[in-house]
Amino acid sequence: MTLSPGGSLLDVENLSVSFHGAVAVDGVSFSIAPGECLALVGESGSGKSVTARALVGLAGKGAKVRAGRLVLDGQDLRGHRPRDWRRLRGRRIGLVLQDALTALDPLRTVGAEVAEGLRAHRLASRGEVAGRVSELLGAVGVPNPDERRHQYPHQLSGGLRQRALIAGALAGEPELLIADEPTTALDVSVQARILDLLAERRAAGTALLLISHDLAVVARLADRIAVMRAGRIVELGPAGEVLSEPRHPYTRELLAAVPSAAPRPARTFPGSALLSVREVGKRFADGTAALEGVSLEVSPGEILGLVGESGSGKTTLARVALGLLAPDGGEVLLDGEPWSALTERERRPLRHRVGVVWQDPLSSLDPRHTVAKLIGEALSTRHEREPGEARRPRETGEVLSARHSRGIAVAESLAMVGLGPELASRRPHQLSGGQRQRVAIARALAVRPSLLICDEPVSALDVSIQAQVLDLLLRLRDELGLAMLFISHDLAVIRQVSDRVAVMRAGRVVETAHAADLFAQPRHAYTRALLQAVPRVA
Amino acid sequence: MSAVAAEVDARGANVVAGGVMRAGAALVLGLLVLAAVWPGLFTAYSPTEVDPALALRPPGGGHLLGTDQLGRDIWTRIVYGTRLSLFTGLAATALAVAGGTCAGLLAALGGRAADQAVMRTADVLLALPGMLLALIVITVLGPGQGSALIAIAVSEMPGYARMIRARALVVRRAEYVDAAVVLGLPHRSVVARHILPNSLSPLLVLATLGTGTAILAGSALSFLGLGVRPPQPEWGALLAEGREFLATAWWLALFPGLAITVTVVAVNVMGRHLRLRFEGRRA
Amino acid sequence: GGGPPPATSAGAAFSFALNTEPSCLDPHVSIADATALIQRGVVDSLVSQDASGGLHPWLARSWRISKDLKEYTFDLRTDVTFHDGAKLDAAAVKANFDRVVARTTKSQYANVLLGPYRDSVVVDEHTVRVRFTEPFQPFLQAASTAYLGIQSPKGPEGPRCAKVVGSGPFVFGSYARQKSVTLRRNPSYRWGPGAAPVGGGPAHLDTLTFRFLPENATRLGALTSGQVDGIAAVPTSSVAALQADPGVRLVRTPSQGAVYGVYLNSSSGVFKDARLRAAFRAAIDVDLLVRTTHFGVYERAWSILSPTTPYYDKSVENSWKYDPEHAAELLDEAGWTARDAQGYRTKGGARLTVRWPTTQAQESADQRGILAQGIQAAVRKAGFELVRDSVQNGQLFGLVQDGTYDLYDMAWSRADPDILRGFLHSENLPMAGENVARVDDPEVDSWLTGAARTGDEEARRSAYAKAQRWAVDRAVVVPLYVPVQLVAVAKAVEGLTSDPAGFPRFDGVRLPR
Amino acid sequence: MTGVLRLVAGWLARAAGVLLGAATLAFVAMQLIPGDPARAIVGSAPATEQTMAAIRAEMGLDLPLAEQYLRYLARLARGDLGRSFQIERPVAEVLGEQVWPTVQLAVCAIGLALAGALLVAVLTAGRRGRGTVALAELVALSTPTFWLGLVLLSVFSFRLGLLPVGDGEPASLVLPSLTLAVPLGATLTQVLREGLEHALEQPFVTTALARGASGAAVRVRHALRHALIPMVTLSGWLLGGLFGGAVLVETVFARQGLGRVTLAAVVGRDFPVVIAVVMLSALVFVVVNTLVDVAYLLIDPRLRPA
Ligand SMILES: Nc1ncnc2c1ncn2[C@@H]1O[C@H](COP(=O)(O)OP(=O)(O)OP(=O)(O)O)[C@@H](O)[C@H]1O
Ligand SMILES: Nc1ncnc2c1ncn2[C@@H]1O[C@H](COP(=O)(O)OP(=O)(O)OP(=O)(O)O)[C@@H](O)[C@H]1O
Ligand SMILES: [Mg+2]
Ligand SMILES: [Mg+2]
Repeated sequence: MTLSPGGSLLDVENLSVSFHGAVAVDGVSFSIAPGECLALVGESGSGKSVTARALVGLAGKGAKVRAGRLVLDGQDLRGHRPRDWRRLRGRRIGLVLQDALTALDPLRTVGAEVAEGLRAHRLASRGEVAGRVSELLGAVGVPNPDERRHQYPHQLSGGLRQRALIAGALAGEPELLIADEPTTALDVSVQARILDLLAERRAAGTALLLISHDLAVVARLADRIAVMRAGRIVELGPAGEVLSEPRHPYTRELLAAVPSAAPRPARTFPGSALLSVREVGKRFADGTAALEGVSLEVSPGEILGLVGESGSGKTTLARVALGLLAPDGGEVLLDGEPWSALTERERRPLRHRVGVVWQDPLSSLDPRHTVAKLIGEALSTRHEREPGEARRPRETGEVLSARHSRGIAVAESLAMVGLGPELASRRPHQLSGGQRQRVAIARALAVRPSLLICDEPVSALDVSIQAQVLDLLLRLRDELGLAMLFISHDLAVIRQVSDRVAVMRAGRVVETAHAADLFAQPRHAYTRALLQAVPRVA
Repeated sequence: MSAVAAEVDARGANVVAGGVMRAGAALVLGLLVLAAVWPGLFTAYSPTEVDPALALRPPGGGHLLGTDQLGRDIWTRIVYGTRLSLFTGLAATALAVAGGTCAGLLAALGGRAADQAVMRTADVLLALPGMLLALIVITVLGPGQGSALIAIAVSEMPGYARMIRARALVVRRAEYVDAAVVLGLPHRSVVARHILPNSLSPLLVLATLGTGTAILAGSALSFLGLGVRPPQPEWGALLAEGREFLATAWWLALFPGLAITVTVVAVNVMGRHLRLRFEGRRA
Repeated sequence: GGGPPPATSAGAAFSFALNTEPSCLDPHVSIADATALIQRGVVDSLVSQDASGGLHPWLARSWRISKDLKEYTFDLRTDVTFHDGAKLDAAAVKANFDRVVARTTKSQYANVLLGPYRDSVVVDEHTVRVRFTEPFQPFLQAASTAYLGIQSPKGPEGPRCAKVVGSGPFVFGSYARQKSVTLRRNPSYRWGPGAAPVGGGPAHLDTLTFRFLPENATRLGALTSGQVDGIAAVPTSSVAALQADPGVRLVRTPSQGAVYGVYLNSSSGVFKDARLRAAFRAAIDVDLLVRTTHFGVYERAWSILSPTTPYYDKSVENSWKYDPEHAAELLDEAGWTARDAQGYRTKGGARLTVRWPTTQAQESADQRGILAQGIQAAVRKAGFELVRDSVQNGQLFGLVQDGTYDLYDMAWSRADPDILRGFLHSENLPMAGENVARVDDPEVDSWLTGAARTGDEEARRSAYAKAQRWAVDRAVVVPLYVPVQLVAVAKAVEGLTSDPAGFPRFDGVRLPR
Repeated sequence: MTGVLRLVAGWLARAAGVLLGAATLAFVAMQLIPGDPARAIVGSAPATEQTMAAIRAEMGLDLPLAEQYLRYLARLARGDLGRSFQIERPVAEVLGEQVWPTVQLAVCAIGLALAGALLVAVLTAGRRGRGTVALAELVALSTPTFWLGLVLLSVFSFRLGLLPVGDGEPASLVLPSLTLAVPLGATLTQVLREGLEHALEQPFVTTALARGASGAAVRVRHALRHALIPMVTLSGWLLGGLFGGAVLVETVFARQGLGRVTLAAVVGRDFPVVIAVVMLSALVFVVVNTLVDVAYLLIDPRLRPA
């Protein structure tokens, strides 16, 4: 499996890591040449981060690390003592941890964090440190580095924090930089800038181990790609080959999951709008104007995609449309009738017409209840509405005891989202991410809504599961004739599902168009910028 | 293959120790509950029967832990005291949790005015040391077991109220609560099924630890002569009686003190365990 | 007359630990024993009393008592100077007694000692006449106590209750609450009572410090580790240990006055019935209980008066005894025949419950709480439910005034049998005095009034004997033990004496170096 | 700058609120006491109905409740705490004498507890054997203060005669402050260590290690600051614990101090003293809490006003 190009910087053979007997990394072998970029991709939990951390001796508490060969530039790292590791870290191998939000100490200035590597390896005298830090920050594209270095992480945007983190890793001028999911938490546009920065470093001769779960992200940068699954590397080869002629079925699956299908054919939806949002404004108590004069319409059976960068007001709009948040101005109509203007008491009998699916399935399911109870609760509101129908299973028409019929109804709901009845007795934390989101969808559908509002329903999920859930939603749309307001920051996802797309920025809808038109001829400058930043496979 | 780095897992070692400790704590608590319910199971003597002829026997012989000044068996008095000490701790905590929950939910869900009223009151109560609050309550109600119980409950209540409120505010904004609202569930079922249980469960874990504190507080009040009254064999009261004899009959003050310590340690071990488990699951 | 000043060791400092701290240090105001104990060295009295009850001149060189016992005329010494420089004269004495009875003084005890006080008359510069509205025999003895000690007419500066200016061998120095009171030697003292050990001259000690150490263990530890030279209120449980300690000497002085006993409310509740009172008393094995709780240090008591009090009636001894069968008979006879599930006797469905309210302070003193628990257990066997509620001082007083109690315990030291008047005379029902047994019997009243109005020894003896006998026959009291003032001092301490009430006196104390 | 002003204004408002609340609480408590307040003032002394009426008039007990309340607040605002019923002296004086010994005790105890906690926590956080240390701490904080005091007293003072009892000499401060410090220190150690261990598991620590920082540097430069936050948060609790401990320790060791004065006042229902202690505690709380807020700002830049 291993390709061994001449003169490699790092050679790993048969690396295994286990935690209390649980194997996280299982016999991984690869090598990296100077100035090369090796990408490590794979689904969540496949062992990417553990592999990366094992390379600097920080595999984690309780980790047992074994390797047949672990050589950095001719030096065997096996048997390194803590002091040896310390000398190597930051100086020869730099590591950028997965989450820039928590990887910087919130109580220390950015400057102090970046300087840590300089101090630890005595690379700058006391007087030189400040200058070097500014230089480093400038080099990774932080504007005004002399001011920024006195700031604390919370005063920096996500992109700047990620840059500061990279600056800290580069302080010791390591030959190898390991970047663990450097762009996951970021907007597409910021993502692109970070990837550019890494490309620069590689061009300057730094070898790069780039880790991501997203094939599209690594496609831009990687010379070679290693695909990991369940602790093993299932495929390793030059980037072009892996992307165009994947050999392993898992790689093919990963590639297939990357949403690239053409936008849906334009359909027209006659009749009056199901949901109309009219000139809605919302300002929060702290003065944030989250929504300003937003207008949208969703027709029955239509999927309206809503995109926009983080903080543009998408979730706020969803909450207003759901009647969870009262707008300051404008109004929301449901089927031509007042909706946002109603009191909660008046709205309650109508609530079954609108369902919701949130981003994080775990936090949208009460952790204390079983699946059966969660769905049963939703069913119960329907039973109150349609008492006769509920007791009668579809096939037989026979009237059953309440409890029995409830069990059957729950099983039916689960079946609709492709889950077996055996899950009914589990609690949310006993389910996988995909299963959880399916349960959340089943619950939303149990009340038979005509409109489903989905706020980033797939962004917490792995690519492969993402595709399954999207398929499910589309199928349900076709079967049940659901209308959807579909929110995502991921243009590829939006493109795959939407009939029409609305683009939000800073609380305003800047453009609304049919999906095909929007992706072919974006009119608004912001939309164009968004589209350009999207990473693409090959 | 050779080991590159093998870090010793301190946590693993702890888990073993934790298991042993937990088993010990569970055993102690089990015995305590048994002693509280059927004290007769552990001793043949009466806790209040006086026999001056047997006064101040040292430990050993027929009297495992010796006898007190009126010839009462110390072991028996401690066994019978279990009920009083545990009862004070549990009842005071239950009272504090119940009151704190009502106040906290009122503050979190009852609108601005209720929130202000409840929280400002809680602020004032939290500003005063628990012991001082307890003493004020006793100034009002006079000494006695009932007042000691209420005094401890009052001094712990504001803390619980504040916790419940904070938690309820978080839970109220949780997506699963929004989801329940969107389903069209009536307000009271949203509160009863989702907000209350999820706000309460972390509190119940903390209440276990609170019970330990309450037992200590109860025995302190008895020691000061403000709580359970002799001849009731409450542990703090036994200690108060025994301290006269520190120099001459050490067993009078030693064993009740040990009983308190062992009980509170056991309660704390269990409480911590529950907390770890709870927080572990949430994380 | 003053003797020659004895040689004193320079810088001699003596510290003595007390178990209680009085809330007020002014003996005119306070009722506390500790106040009298501390101020005995600071204030002098008109007369002094010796251990056998004899009365001697002190600030008064001599006195005359009118036939009707209503007027006492004192001839004062002319050479006495208060610590603030004021001279002792008749006006000063008058000012003192007037102050005691003034409402603003809020006297708790000294006014009671003055009884039916009418006024004082300045006869001449050094002659004062104290007049009463009724014959009042106990006055001289009362005048010998520190409570009626003569303070400077100028009075102290600063807060009341904190400092006292007298003419005694010690000058009030400083006071730190919850910590200590310090007295200094009065070098110009010449007018001590003739009987006093120093022969009337100044004290030996330079400073005398009273420390307040309420915890028994702490107080004992302070003595055995040498941090203080002496302690009061040695707990009976430690007597044996202290006796074995070669560095310590134990001084025991039986108190005069009323013994420690439980009084039964004979005017309401179940104890209105004399049979129930007798049954209650017979159910208690006082001998065994006192021996156990006090390790044989205290003697059991038979009468209200302690054996060393003048006119103690020895014939009451062994006139009653522990007899559970007799108790049962009496209870059956009185109709309390049934028993309930807990084993308490009942009559007509009502349980035989008696209430004995107490305060925390009362209970923690001198093992009284333990003793009460012993009584509780003993009478339980006879079928009484004895309920001890812990109440606060004010409440207790309210209960006593309203008569809503069945039992009340106390002891009272005073070296005069007139104390019986307080306990048994109807004019002293709790509103005004300490007749907590609520005895209201004209015959008893006449004995006690008569005794107070006559100077005739025999008449007094027989009247007091009858009263003591009556109290025992009617079982209005269960006398428990005879309190003993237990003081322990370091072996080296010499010259410690005690006053008739049993309290230590320090004017003769010497610390040989 | 306005941010800072707003912050200070907030502190002052909170202080005023807590003090007013404490005063009101004390007033309400006084009204709740069953029976006649005049009776309680007289205490155990015999008194006629006239005396009682005079006292009522003197104390304003015969006025309407609202007026009593306002007068009471006005008196407190003037700093007039009234006279103790029991001791018949101005309350301010009575408390004034007792503050210093309690402060001495508290300062020594906190010092001991903090020093011990810092030492033990930093040395044991995340290391082997901390299970045993943790058990010892658990036992320490589960031990009743009064019992610990008695045991120490009987061993060191009585048996071994090493340390004096009562107060006066500085040496007599050793055992009481130790008694008070043991449970306090044990709790602080646990909180501190938990904070340290939590901080040591944070990604920023891994980042620091990945830059080549040493273990000790990480402990001191990163983790300790984070661990201080929960400690500082605890100071309110610490204060409460100190007071409760002082009541018991002063009783057991027969020391002068506020704790014992309070206890005596409670037993004797000496309201003016109880009220004064309540106000004093509230004041101390307010001051300490403001200091805590300042400490937060120093430790955590995220909380600083923009
Ligand atoms: N400190 C640890 N203790 C125990 N198990 C661990 C530890 N760190 C990681 N694991 C386990 O090792 C496996 C691999 O984890 P790793 O973090 O490498 O996944 P990943 O591929 O980086 O996933 P993601 O894309 O979610 O970051 C997972 O099952 C994880 O639960
Ligand atoms: N409860 C709130 N109080 C104050 N400001 C809020 C609140 N909720 C949201 N905001 C602010 O309103 C703006 C819009 O937030 P919103 O959550 O709608 O964004 P979003 O488009 O959903 O972003 P994301 O993609 O990150 O989910 C943001 O600036 C946010 O900080
Ligand atoms: Mg990872
Ligand atoms: Mg959002």
